[in-house]
Amino acid sequence: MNKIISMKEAIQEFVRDGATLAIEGFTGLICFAAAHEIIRQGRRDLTLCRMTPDLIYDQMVAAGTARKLIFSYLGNPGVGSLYAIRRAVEQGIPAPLEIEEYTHFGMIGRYIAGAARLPFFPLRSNTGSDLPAHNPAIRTVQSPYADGEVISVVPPLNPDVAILHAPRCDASGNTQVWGLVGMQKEVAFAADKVIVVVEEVVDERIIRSDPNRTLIPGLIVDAIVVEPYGAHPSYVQGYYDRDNAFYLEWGELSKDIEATNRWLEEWVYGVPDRAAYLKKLGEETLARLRPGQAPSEPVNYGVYA
Amino acid sequence: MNKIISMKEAIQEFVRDGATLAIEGFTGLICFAAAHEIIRQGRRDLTLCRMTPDLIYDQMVAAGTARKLIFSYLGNPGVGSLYAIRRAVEQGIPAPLEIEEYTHFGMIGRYIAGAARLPFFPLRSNTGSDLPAHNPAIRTVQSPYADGEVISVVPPLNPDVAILHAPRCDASGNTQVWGLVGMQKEVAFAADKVIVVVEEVVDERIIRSDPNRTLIPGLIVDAIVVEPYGAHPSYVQGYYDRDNAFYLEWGELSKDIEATNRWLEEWVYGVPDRAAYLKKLGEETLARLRPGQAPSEPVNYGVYA
Amino acid sequence: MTDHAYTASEMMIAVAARHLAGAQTAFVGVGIPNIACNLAIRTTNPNLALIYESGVYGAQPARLPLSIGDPTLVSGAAAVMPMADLFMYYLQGGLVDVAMLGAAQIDRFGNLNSTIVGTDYAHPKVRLPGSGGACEIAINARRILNITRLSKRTFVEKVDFLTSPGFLSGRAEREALGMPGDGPQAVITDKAVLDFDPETGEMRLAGLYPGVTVDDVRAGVGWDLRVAPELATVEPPTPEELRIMREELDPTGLYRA
Amino acid sequence: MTDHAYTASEMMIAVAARHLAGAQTAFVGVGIPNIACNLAIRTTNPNLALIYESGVYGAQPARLPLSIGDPTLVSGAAAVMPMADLFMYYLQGGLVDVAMLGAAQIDRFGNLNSTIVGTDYAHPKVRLPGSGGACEIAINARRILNITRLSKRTFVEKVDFLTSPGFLSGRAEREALGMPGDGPQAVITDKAVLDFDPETGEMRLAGLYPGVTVDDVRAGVGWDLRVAPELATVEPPTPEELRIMREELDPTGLYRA
Repeated sequence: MNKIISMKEAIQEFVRDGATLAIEGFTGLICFAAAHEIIRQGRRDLTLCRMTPDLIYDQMVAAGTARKLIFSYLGNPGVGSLYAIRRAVEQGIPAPLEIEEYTHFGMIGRYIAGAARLPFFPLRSNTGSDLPAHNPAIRTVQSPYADGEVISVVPPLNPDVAILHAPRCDASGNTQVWGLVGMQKEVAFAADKVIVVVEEVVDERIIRSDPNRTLIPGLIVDAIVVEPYGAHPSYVQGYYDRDNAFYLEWGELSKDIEATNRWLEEWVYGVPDRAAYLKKLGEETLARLRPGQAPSEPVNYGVYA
Repeated sequence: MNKIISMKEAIQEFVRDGATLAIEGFTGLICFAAAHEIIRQGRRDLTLCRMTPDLIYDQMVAAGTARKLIFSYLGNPGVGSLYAIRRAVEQGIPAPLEIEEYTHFGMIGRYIAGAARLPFFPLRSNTGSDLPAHNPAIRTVQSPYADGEVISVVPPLNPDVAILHAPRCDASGNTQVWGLVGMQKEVAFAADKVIVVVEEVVDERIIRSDPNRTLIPGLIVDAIVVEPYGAHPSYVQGYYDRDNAFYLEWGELSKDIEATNRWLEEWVYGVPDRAAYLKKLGEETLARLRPGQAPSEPVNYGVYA
Repeated sequence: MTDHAYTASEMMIAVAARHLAGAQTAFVGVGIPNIACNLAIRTTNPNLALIYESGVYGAQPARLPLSIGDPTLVSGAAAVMPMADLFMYYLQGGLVDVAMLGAAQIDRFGNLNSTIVGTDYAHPKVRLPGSGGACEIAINARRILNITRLSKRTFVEKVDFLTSPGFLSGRAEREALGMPGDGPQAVITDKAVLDFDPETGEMRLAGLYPGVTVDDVRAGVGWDLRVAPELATVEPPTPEELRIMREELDPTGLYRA
Repeated sequence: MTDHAYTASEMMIAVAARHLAGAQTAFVGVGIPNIACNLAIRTTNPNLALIYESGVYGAQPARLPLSIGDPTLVSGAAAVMPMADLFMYYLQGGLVDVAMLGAAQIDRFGNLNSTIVGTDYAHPKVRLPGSGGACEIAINARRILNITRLSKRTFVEKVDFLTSPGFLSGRAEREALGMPGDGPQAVITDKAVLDFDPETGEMRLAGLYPGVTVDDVRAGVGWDLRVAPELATVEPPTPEELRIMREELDPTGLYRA
């Protein structure tokens, strides 16, 4: 069975209106290519899950794809606010946005519980905070051991679809990640359907030369999309840098609703696919983002015949 | 601060009579060198924790070091029984051995809870089994969510000392593992003191060339012992093979208490340290166990300056 | 032994391999289950993915492993992971279709004992290995195959110690506890295949091996074994199955006896 | 600015670095906390190990990172791990000695608000980023340093929304909840250092920067700020501290203003 399909096909087949969707990746490995295709295909009423909604969900909310946001940190990392999401939350523009808010560790616990089919995950957080009063899904459990401690718990989160960017996988979807691995593994196991978007598909032999580096097994991967630079303006360790200039630029332009819409018009609706986006971005920008070589030292797995 | 000390010093300083000790490693990375030194130093009344007590604890129990065993699978993997432990449990020879028994997942949950300072860890196991009736530490918690499901829980396990074998670390104790990683990470974080025993100490530059491969940070490592072949007759992926012949041999000789004691006399008490053990084992055996080369393909981390 | 003769082990392996048809993943131990999985990959189920308790997915072993932690399972595998991931995300996460379990005792409702012989836990007649991962496998894997030779010592009305739940006192009890897996599917023995009544969950004789009678089977079972309404005859290993086992999977005959 | 002059930011960074003396590990964000940690490594605490929320231990960044997820933090680090490990084993596991937190509001007992301005959660005047990891950091890290400029908008008697617990209504309440960390230790501002009464947990003026009066500080605090019995004067940045900041840590002056 060939799992490798185009981004257009992947979004058409797996992301339905009203779906609960997680495009994860902490600072890096954020699949903007998928978000832009979802916007182009006009998806509506999505429930968007991410620890850090980042620019990717700011753009998706600005484009009207979302009904609800499940998150733990609503900022433009290192820059400031996410203005499109703030407009939706504060003023209902372009539409009201329901929010369900956790702490980082709370979101992590939700993904772990979802991946491990646990009814809840216990964690030392939330206690003393006002958050549980505004989110009834954050509850407590009493320890059955001597101290009888009361500990905070969060419920499982099982997205309908997870879209996860990664540097490389083989044709079966065995996916390897280095650099910040964030919550990619836990989200993949928690989701019903998994789309892996990679910089490159490599020979199975390369993946199998280092099985400890495989983070997501092909077993749970439903589709593979090959989309080089698909995480821009976020980054892929060793492939390209974070486009910090764009994060700063978005921090300014997104303050203005017209400028935001013009940007979407030009960079999302105005291009048919990622290849066209990259062409428009230009080789100069891509060259600026290309890092030098810092190869890992190999290890010996040994031949045991 | 120099963390690199001899095995003799490490055991003298960190393993006290009556201590709760975990020498972990699933099939591979089992530090027999440490066990033999503990036997030689005459430690008594230890509480020994391991998912699979394996030959290492069979030998330690035969030598009278243990008061109690916390475990989940009491077998000689692929071979049969652990006869010394059976003698202790069934007949109190050489001394009665208290046992505290879990399932594999139960032991894993205990280490995770210990490492994460959780009062308990929930898991879908134990239900319907007779084990909870014989181990009051296995309890239940009711989910505070809609289904009100009752789920099994286990309490944290925090050994006083963990001794963990690994292929390599740097002088700070940043330790990298490939092959079966078992529970090495969770045990390390759960223990008060951590001794890492490695095949080789490598330059910090090698470790830092591949930070995703670091399983145990130097931050929690109290001592480093350099002991090549220190896991024999278990194995270290890429360094040497499991000595299956010895596992089979022990399966026979350990049936007889005299033969067991003779073996201890010859191979543990009769040698001053691991170097002498290896010399006695002979180059022919070591050569037989040496695998061929199967190097991992390198990845690029990138220079971001 | 002529070319057409076969051993009880070979029959058990062939039957087990046929039971793996259609499964996406198998949770596998070494020995007979390992050979059965690899026979299935070469016959009934080329896409079967093997998951080892030691934390290996998609192994391509270069030799027959002695233990589930053999380094030959690691080299060239698709993924190697912490055991915590294996138990939490693969097994409890519901990704294991079939698991094969053995035991010292199995009872009328497929409950397994691998903990003690005798009824005094503190002073057992024989101390067995205990659960290992068997209890959570029995609870979480979609279906369980048992591979066990018939004997009244093994097939007992009630296990001395319930290590790994089958249907407990019957399907109703297992269902009431909401266990994720469907429980035992079949017991593959050296004389017959046993299955479980779809209503009650009681073990019953489902298929006889060539030349075996109902009484032969009952002689190895410690309770009054019922017979399924449609008692089948199980086909012996085909020449091709035998060839693969003998030439490729177990050339030294370690598991043939 | 002459050689001996220094900015408020430089003073805050120097003071924060001094507070890191003796810590084994710091949980660190970008910006001023990042520079403070790196100044500490070059002055008061050469062995300080940095832990980033993004899952990096022992980073050796080749450039000043814009975010805690900057790829320059990964290349050459001692360890990079899943965020689950970071939160479970490092933070909740008790391995973080000091963490630096900022907030839009901080109250009399060191409680922090980074969630909303206004009191209606569903319709906030300003929607702030929320907790991120701040709530669990405030609960689990051994001690918390706040780095915040004085202003009545920020230093409020009671936070609009309690995102991250300080001493709640006082030390007794925090202690009753059995939180692993000891809570806020100091608030480093642009005019003074504030600490917390060892009995009550109430914030108080502990040290004045050169040329600042008690009234100057009180003008930036939204309640009647108490003064510690022994009010210290905080030393300005040394020439060496200034040199390191200006030449090595922030050569472009991004965080000098």
